[in-house]
Amino acid sequence: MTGFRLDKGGLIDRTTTLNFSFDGKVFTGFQGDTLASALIANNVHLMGRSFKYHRPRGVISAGSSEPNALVTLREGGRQEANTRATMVELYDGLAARSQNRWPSLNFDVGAVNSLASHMFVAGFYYKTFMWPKSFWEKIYEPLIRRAAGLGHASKEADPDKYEKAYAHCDLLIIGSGPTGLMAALTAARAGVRIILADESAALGGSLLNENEEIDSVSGLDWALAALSELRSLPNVTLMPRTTVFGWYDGNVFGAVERVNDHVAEPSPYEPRQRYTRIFARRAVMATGAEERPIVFGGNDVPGVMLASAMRTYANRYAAAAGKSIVVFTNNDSGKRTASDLRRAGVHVEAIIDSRKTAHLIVDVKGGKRVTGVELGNHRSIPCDAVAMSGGWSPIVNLMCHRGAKPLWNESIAGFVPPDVGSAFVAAGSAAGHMLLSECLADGARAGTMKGRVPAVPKCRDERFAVTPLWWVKESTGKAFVDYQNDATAKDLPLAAREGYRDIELAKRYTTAGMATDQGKLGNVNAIAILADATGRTMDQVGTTTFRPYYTPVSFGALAGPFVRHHFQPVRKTPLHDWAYELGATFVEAGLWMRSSWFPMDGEDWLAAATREVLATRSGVGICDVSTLGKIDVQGPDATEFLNRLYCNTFSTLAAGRARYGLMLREDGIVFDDGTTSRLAEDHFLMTTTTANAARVMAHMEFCHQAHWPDLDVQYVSVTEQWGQMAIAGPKARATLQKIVDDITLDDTSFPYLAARPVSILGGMQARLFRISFSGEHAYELAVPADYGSMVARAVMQAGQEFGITPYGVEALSIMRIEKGHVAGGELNGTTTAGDLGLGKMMSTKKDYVGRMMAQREGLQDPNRQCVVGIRPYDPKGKIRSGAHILNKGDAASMAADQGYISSVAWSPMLEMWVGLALVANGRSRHGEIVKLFDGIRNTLTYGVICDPVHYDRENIKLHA
Amino acid sequence: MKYSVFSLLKNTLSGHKNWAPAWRDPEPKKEYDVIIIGGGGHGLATAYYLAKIHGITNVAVLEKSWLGSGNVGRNTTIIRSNYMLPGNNPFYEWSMKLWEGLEQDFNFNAMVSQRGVLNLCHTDAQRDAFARRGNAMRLDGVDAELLDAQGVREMYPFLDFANARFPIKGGILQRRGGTVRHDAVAWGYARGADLRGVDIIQNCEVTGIKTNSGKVVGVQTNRGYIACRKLGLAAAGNSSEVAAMAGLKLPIESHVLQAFVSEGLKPYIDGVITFGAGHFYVSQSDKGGLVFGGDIDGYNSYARRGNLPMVEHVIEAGVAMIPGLSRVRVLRSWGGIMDMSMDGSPIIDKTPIDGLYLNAGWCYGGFKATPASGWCFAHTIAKDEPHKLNAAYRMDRFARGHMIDEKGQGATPNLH
Amino acid sequence: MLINCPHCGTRPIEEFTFNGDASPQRPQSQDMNAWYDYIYLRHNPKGRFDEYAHHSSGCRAWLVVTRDTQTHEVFAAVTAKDYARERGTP
Amino acid sequence: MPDLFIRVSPLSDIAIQGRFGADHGVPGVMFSLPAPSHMVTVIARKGKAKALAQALKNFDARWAGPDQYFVWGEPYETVSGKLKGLASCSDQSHGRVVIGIVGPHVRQVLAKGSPIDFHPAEFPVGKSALTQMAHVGVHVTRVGADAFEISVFRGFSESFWEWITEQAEEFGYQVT
Ligand SMILES: Cc1cc2nc3c(=O)[nH]c(=O)nc-3n(C[C@H](O)[C@H](O)[C@H](O)COP(=O)(O)OP(=O)(O)OC[C@H]3O[C@@H](n4cnc5c(N)ncnc54)[C@H](O)[C@@H]3O)c2cc1C
Ligand SMILES: NC(=O)c1ccc[n+]([C@@H]2O[C@H](COP(=O)([O-])OP(=O)(O)OC[C@H]3O[C@@H](n4cnc5c(N)ncnc54)[C@H](O)[C@@H]3O)[C@@H](O)[C@H]2O)c1
Ligand SMILES: Cc1cc2nc3c(=O)[nH]c(=O)nc-3n(C[C@H](O)[C@H](O)[C@H](O)COP(=O)(O)O)c2cc1C
Ligand SMILES: [Zn+2]
Repeated sequence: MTGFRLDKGGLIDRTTTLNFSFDGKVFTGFQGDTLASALIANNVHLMGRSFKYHRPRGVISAGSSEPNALVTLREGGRQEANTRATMVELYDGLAARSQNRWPSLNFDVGAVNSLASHMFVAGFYYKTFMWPKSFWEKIYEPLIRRAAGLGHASKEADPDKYEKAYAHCDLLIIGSGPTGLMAALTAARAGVRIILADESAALGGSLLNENEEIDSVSGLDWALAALSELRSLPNVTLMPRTTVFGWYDGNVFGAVERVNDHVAEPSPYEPRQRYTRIFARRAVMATGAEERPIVFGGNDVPGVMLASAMRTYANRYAAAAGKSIVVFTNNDSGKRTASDLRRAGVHVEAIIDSRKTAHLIVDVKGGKRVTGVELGNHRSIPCDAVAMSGGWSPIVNLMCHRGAKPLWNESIAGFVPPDVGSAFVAAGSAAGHMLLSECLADGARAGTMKGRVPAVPKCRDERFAVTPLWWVKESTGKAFVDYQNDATAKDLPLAAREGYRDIELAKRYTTAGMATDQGKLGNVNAIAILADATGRTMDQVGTTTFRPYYTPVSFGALAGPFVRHHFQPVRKTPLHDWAYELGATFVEAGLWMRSSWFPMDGEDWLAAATREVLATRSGVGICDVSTLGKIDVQGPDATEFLNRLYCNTFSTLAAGRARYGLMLREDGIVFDDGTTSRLAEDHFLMTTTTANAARVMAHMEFCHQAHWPDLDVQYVSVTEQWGQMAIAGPKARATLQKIVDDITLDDTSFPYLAARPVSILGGMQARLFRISFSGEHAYELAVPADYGSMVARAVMQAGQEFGITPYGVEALSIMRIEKGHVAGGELNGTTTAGDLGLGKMMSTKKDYVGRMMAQREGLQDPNRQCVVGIRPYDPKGKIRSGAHILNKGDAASMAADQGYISSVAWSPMLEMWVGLALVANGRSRHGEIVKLFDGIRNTLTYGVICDPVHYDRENIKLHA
Repeated sequence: MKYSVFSLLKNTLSGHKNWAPAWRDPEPKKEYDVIIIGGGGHGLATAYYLAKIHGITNVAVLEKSWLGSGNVGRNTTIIRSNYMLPGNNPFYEWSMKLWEGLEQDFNFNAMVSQRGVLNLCHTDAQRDAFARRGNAMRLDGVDAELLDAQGVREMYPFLDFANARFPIKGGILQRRGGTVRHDAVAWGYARGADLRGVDIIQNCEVTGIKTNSGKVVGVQTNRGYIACRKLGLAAAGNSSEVAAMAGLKLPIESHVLQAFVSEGLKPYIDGVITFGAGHFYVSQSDKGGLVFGGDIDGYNSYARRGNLPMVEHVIEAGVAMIPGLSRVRVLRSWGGIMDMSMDGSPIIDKTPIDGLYLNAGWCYGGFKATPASGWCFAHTIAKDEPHKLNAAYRMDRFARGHMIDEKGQGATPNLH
Repeated sequence: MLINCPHCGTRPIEEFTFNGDASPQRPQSQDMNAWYDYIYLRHNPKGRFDEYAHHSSGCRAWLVVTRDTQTHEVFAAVTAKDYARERGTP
Repeated sequence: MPDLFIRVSPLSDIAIQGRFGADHGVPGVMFSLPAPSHMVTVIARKGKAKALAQALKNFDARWAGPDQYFVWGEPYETVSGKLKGLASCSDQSHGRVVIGIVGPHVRQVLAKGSPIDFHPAEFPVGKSALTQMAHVGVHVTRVGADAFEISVFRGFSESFWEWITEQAEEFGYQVT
């Protein structure tokens, strides 16, 4: 063997050499390598530093349970921290950096922590850093925070795409080892729809890593044959590089496919990762078993690794972990390891099998690389790597995600999965079967949906027997249970001594099992040591709670394409194009984009809105009001339905007329308002506020279906069918007159609150409503949406001679405040009809939603805050929404609070700031001078309470 | 044993063999003056203040599982006192004041960290609401600042200012808000209460409440009957279940709220940020994990786990707020059972049953309340009448129509 | 969690909006206590539970879903209309 | 109503014809915008569900909820006239935008948005469903072995178009 790359064997493509770098140093590897295997082949073992003591750490595993070999990959928006070197497929140009060290991995100042390590025991933080008080936030905590953490995350946006998807199958098989493959073959041949998912880059599971024999061919060849058969079947979906991260209610599984992490940059058309929700009728957990470390002195020195990992590096990656190996085991896999390594030409110095000798490893020599081991009998053996096997733990995680706890099985010395019913079953080593023949048989059983289980191929079995050895107590060196979090064997008895005896408390006190590997390697050892320290059995101690995610999942995958401006869909009105042409500034209103103001050369929003108001009130303005919810309500019982929904009466509304309606919640608080028009005897058009449109619809559906299922009423949202524009101002009528066909818009033929179909522009069927939010003589014109912009342009044309001006929601809101009309600021989910000055609307003659609870004392209390107008005491002064109102003489305190300002506007008509406020017993306080407390903006001014209607109280303009 | 630099050194030298247990593991006595159901933050704090302030030490805290296994041990650790409606701020501000002296008070480092809580706003209406709230805070003597977009950008330049679906218009900042190490709160109060003679009894589930002619006389537990003169319920998510044992029906629904932690990272987010255009809040733990959460799943639940739709909502909002999170990985998610009340505000009150007291309805805001809740509940139990700080949290407010509904959602618990 | 909508077939909860306990019934009477109970008080059981669910991203029918609040197992789903007709007025 | 006036689809200047995304030879899917026609929401009156279903046999009616349909191709006036007394009708011709999608990868594209299992055994030709994709409510009908028609609220159509075409990029798509 030259160097540490074996001359032959392995599933690597030696014809494709890849260059990569680690901490700036350049190396080469082969296609098929992982970053870890390539580094090992280059004799690099020091790959990281531990969390607390910053101890040098090397790779322990060959898979997703890796706690130590965490690196940072890529740059800028693609920078990704804490990536397991064991799961990174090597690609040309890969640049990896080590973490949690300063200034360098080789020389890390943080390592001084290990000098004080005798003090840094579990729970140490809770007992100190309390004096002097101020020091915690200023000194201690910043230090701790800087020392803690692993890699650095990027603060730039990720240039790559992510996708979400759903998948459906009769049988989901998680894990593609012999068990999974056998299950897949069985089910696929029976013709059911299956998905076979495996987190590894290549399907085949342990058959890719071990020397097995099935059907008198190598395990590998058997797997490849099985896979090509599966690939040929239409009812089979194979998902390599796909981690099933969680099991959820309804047999829904969450999975993430690393579509393009094995290349430097994804194609622009493909996602980096894809998150899939798999709906499985049945699922098989064929996730295999995890080898455990043994807890002994120096078990974290680079060069100490799991025996199965060392075999995998040799067999699958043709990489030798060392030149001279000591094997430390408590089970039969020692022999297998030795023979595999010898076959690979690696010298095995000694096999220390705890079942055969009392002289165990008490310490491992070497700092950044193993140089030898020391046994209990003080004999030391030189070596450059140690293969350890503390037994095997079935990978039960997924099956425990919905609360069931695994059970201890003495004979395999591991926790086996609970029975969670037939929709999700465990098979193979995940179910505790450690022999290949059992795995194949179990896989076939699990893959059989109905009928008898087919025969399975013959195979060679490796013996499996284990005698637990958890912790070499005589260890002289530090013995780690949780590598990444630096939890040592001694921490657990200490936690128990201090009262943290429950495994959950011990976990939190020592942080064992809380690192990025979630204790895949360490938890069972921790449980055993705690059991020993507290004289309990494994079952009595039990496991901590298994939770998603089986391995950590990127935010990007779970967010999918819904990021940045795609976070939520954009909703545009039928008049959007028209407003856009006129240079409107748009504002988000829920999902809608609404035209907010129409700036002319250099105007700011206030100047523009002011001009729009003046033009509207003196001439005519046009505004897009399409976002108001519109609900078509029809049927013989439509009237009755509306009578029950609104607090005021609709049965008395004549066809062709509109009426303002107020809806309460069942608890008596105001829910929503809007005008509803009667188009025909049994046909109404209800309008809602923009904000509540969806909620009102759901409310109607609820009331109808859950309370009054026998009402003969039908309703559907027609919001999107109509482009609707308000045309307001003294010249509104004249403007409209020019576009309506054969109808004169005078007060007799089209009076205030008329609501009728009209024909416009020579034949377009539209609807016209004479209603007003602005307080002007105004109309709302509704036209089929695809004509919206066109009609708006036509109205502009018609109004040109009157100087028609487009106005946006800012001007709209100024005008409604001038008129004292309530809106969002006042309809805030805590106000009653009385508070809004609409108490008279509440009918006493009928039942309606909210009627009873509105009668509660607290909702009738005369001292409730109700809507008033508010103005600055100094007419030139300013008032602001959110300011609180205090009695003139009172000092600032909540006890003296009288209410607050809910809406304000600069009134172009009054040329001063005016607003609406909610003030205790306000209606009887018009004219009172009050203090306006706006401490958050450091102002304290005076204001005058007044009638909410600031402008045209007599409604002369409305009826003009 | 008092925790100090000296005790730490002393024990280090003796190989940490001599640390005394943080609390005893006593057998239940036959009878107690006061029994508290629930060994969570509120129950333990109540016992602590009963002993410390009211000198009532013949007290037992009965916890059905392990100490702090409930919401105190699974929350996102945010503390603040930034409320809007009368009655709330004085209570939460008192809680904040207690937090500020807590560690010295109970001699346990709970890592109280006033890193600042920033709520973002994305519309003018939201800004106005923040102004109203901020002024209410100022009127109550609580610190509050209104930031414009620039002010936010200076604190957190890596939020999405460039390409957001809902632009950040500003925010409201309470600098004295922050985070506290959740488990340590339970442990600190437990240790403090234990030192003062309180029996903390784990793995002791209350299965029945015994009353005699309208008065509480004791509780049935899986460890036998225990008599008491007064009984305080602090069972959070299980409040309805426990109250039902005394024949009470509460204005509460139980819902699951999920929380999340990312892989450990070097310092990334200094304070607490909450998003205003989707439900998302985040801070970074001293260990380096980003601790974050969002809304409850929405369906009634007693299972301490949620489902994927809310996971996606939360993470979509997270990346919308901080695009750089895209490549960060979420490590673990879990759930806790929220006692969602009908107006989003809590209840600390006597009940129609003599000697029975109720502490419930915390929704997802009860961790920050822990000290004041314990303090007020202890007072209410000891004096048999509410303190003025919890005077607004009466049970009859719903019947009388005096709801404290900060969100204006009405009697719809899953919207609070 | 999957719900079998009588109109749409099996759909995941992301298509539904929940609205709590379905057992309280809107009182016909004017009795304030009955109303207070209906609006504010909940049995909030641990276990089997009838719950209003709106298929808001599907057929828009309100359903009553019978579900275990501890295991989240879904036993049945009927339309709110049938549920209401079934039990009649109080 | 006869279209005297030119209807402007919100996608008119966004759905550009041509070939986009990856190029693996034949496009994975093809998108089309079926010419704007008529669509009427039809909801059965109480007790008239069966009669309505019967009457609708002579229409292109697609299930759209309990006792509710979208009737395609005939104007509101005609439909409501013919169904008088049986159903309440509301014109949605302008309220919804229809997108046609066809091709070998159509199921994969739809699976990126909707939780519905579109396997032919579960979702045969002629079946309609209401569901959501990318936070948008959609009505989907299978009109062929690998052909579907999807309609969304007009206001969302632009966002939805951006999303669904992006989902097709990996297969390559054609807009006709
Ligand atoms: C995910 C999540 C995030 C949160 N985030 C925050 C936040 O950021 N800020 C904030 O202020 N609040 C937050 N909260 C809310 C806060 O955690 C709770 O309101 C608060 O902890 C409840 O009080 P507690 O600590 O006493 O409850 P718990 O810790 O739940 O205590 C109740 C105890 O009662 C026990 N019990 C129940 N029934 C019985 C019985 N029959 N017999 C004996 N014992 C019983 C339970 O086992 C439990 O230990 C969050 C909650 C969750 C779940
Ligand atoms: N040497 C020993 O002592 C020993 C001990 C135990 C097992 N074994 C052998 O190991 C083999 C076990 O076969 P098997 O098929 O049961 O398991 P396996 O280990 O061969 O395959 C399990 C597969 O599941 C995948 N996986 C695990 N969790 C996953 C997740 N959440 N998402 C996606 N993929 C996931 C893994 O990547 C792996 O490829 C048998 O041959 C058995 O004899 C040997
Ligand atoms: C503030 C906070 C920080 C956490 N940090 C971690 C962590 O770093 N690693 C970890 O594995 N779990 C962490 N957790 C989650 C806990 O492991 C555990 O999941 C949670 O307390 C709920 O308990 P349960 O999962 O046992 O039910 C954290 C929890 C909280 C509340
Ligand atoms: Zn449905």
